[in-house]
Amino acid sequence: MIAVQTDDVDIGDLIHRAKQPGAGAIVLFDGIVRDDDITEMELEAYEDIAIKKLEQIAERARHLYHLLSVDIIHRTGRLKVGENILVILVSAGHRKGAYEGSRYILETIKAEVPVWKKELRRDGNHWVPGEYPHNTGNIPLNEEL
Amino acid sequence: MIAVQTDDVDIGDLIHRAKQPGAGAIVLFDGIVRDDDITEMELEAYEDIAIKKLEQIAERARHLYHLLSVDIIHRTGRLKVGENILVILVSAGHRKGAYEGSRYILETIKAEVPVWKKELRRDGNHWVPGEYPHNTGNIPLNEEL
Amino acid sequence: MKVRIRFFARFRELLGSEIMEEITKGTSLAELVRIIALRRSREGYDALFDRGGTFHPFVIIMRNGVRLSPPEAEHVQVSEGDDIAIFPPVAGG
Amino acid sequence: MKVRIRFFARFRELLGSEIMEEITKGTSLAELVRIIALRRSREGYDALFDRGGTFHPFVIIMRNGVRLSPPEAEHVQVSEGDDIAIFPPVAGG
Repeated sequence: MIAVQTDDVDIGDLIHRAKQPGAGAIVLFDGIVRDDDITEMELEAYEDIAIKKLEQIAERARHLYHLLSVDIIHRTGRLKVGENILVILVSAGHRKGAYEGSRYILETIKAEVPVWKKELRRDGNHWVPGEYPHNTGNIPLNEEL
Repeated sequence: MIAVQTDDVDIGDLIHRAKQPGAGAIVLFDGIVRDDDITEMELEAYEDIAIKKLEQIAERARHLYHLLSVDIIHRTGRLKVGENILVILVSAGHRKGAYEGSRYILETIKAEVPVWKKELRRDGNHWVPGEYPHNTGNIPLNEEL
Repeated sequence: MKVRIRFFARFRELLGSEIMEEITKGTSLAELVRIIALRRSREGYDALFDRGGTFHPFVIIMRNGVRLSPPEAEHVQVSEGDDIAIFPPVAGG
Repeated sequence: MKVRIRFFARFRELLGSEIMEEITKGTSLAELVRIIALRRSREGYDALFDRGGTFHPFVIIMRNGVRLSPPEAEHVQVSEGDDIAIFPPVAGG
């Protein structure tokens, strides 16, 4: 399952479905809204491109790390402290591929997927700056998604 | 929660409880019984030492990777294909500590915690050899646990 | 000739989310964005362009799902039905 | 003098899981395990010791929760109430 959505996701169900033949290791990354003096977080996506990018990243990770399954759910809209922002679930035969594949997916999402976060604070709102500021987005030039 | 037990564990509940103040990243590792031509897996532990070791590893990881919470559940007894063997759940402020802390815990468990696995196959049973054969267990010499 | 321009995040707040624009043939992508930005908000214009009127290097420009560099945006002419997106560095995850 | 010896995994299958043993003072840990292993199963003895009668280097020996090396096990004398555990390389996770 690859999705950009406002709804939350049932992680238990994702884990259940990731237990497929050959799987020995499952790694879940769950990025949640941290209570950095914020009241809420607002997430915005360039949805069509974000989904294409996530699908591309999942496919690349599957191939590079021999993953058996990849689920990526990126949420948008208003989220409260503790809510899931990004859920990445991978399964693999062995732990090495599962950990490395999961981390690869997360870092690539942070660099390449058009999503933005705004922190809503008591003292005003604030767009979170990208971690890859100049090489922005790392969306390759002139590449059809 | 640190445990060596025959019962399964509710991962959804662990995730829910790991969402504590300061947490921005949760990483779950779930090691499951892989269908390598086996019918079942039988796990055995030197329980008192295994629990002390898990507690020691959790404490070390918490300190080294600034983890906010650590849960480790290692199962024993007979497990079917797809069942959870080892569940490691960590939360941290940021993704780096969460991933690295999780991996550290897993590798240290594999090297230091007295647990053994026997594969039950149609063509006979087979003890899984340790991955750290000579430096066995890496349980330090002359160290009180 | 009709094209669609979308802005995201901070740029959306300054310039609006989606604009359908009627333009004359031969207009470059950068020129089109300059025209729209100037018309809508000085602050929005400054968020996208430097004093010389060229895109800040961190601005991401896409046309029909393909990313273009700021210099390319100066040369590329927009075509009927083009879908243009302009956004700041991504910060998801 | 009473001590408890526990074997795990493959060693348990060959030698039994838990043995309470009455021994004379001054017996070394290695000697105690040799006596028990020889009495119980030749295959079990060979799993723990080489032809010269010394522990295989991969055998893990613990006394009261403290790990001892095979040479240390030759010198350490067991004491009343000692809890000894002998096991192969760990393979959990």
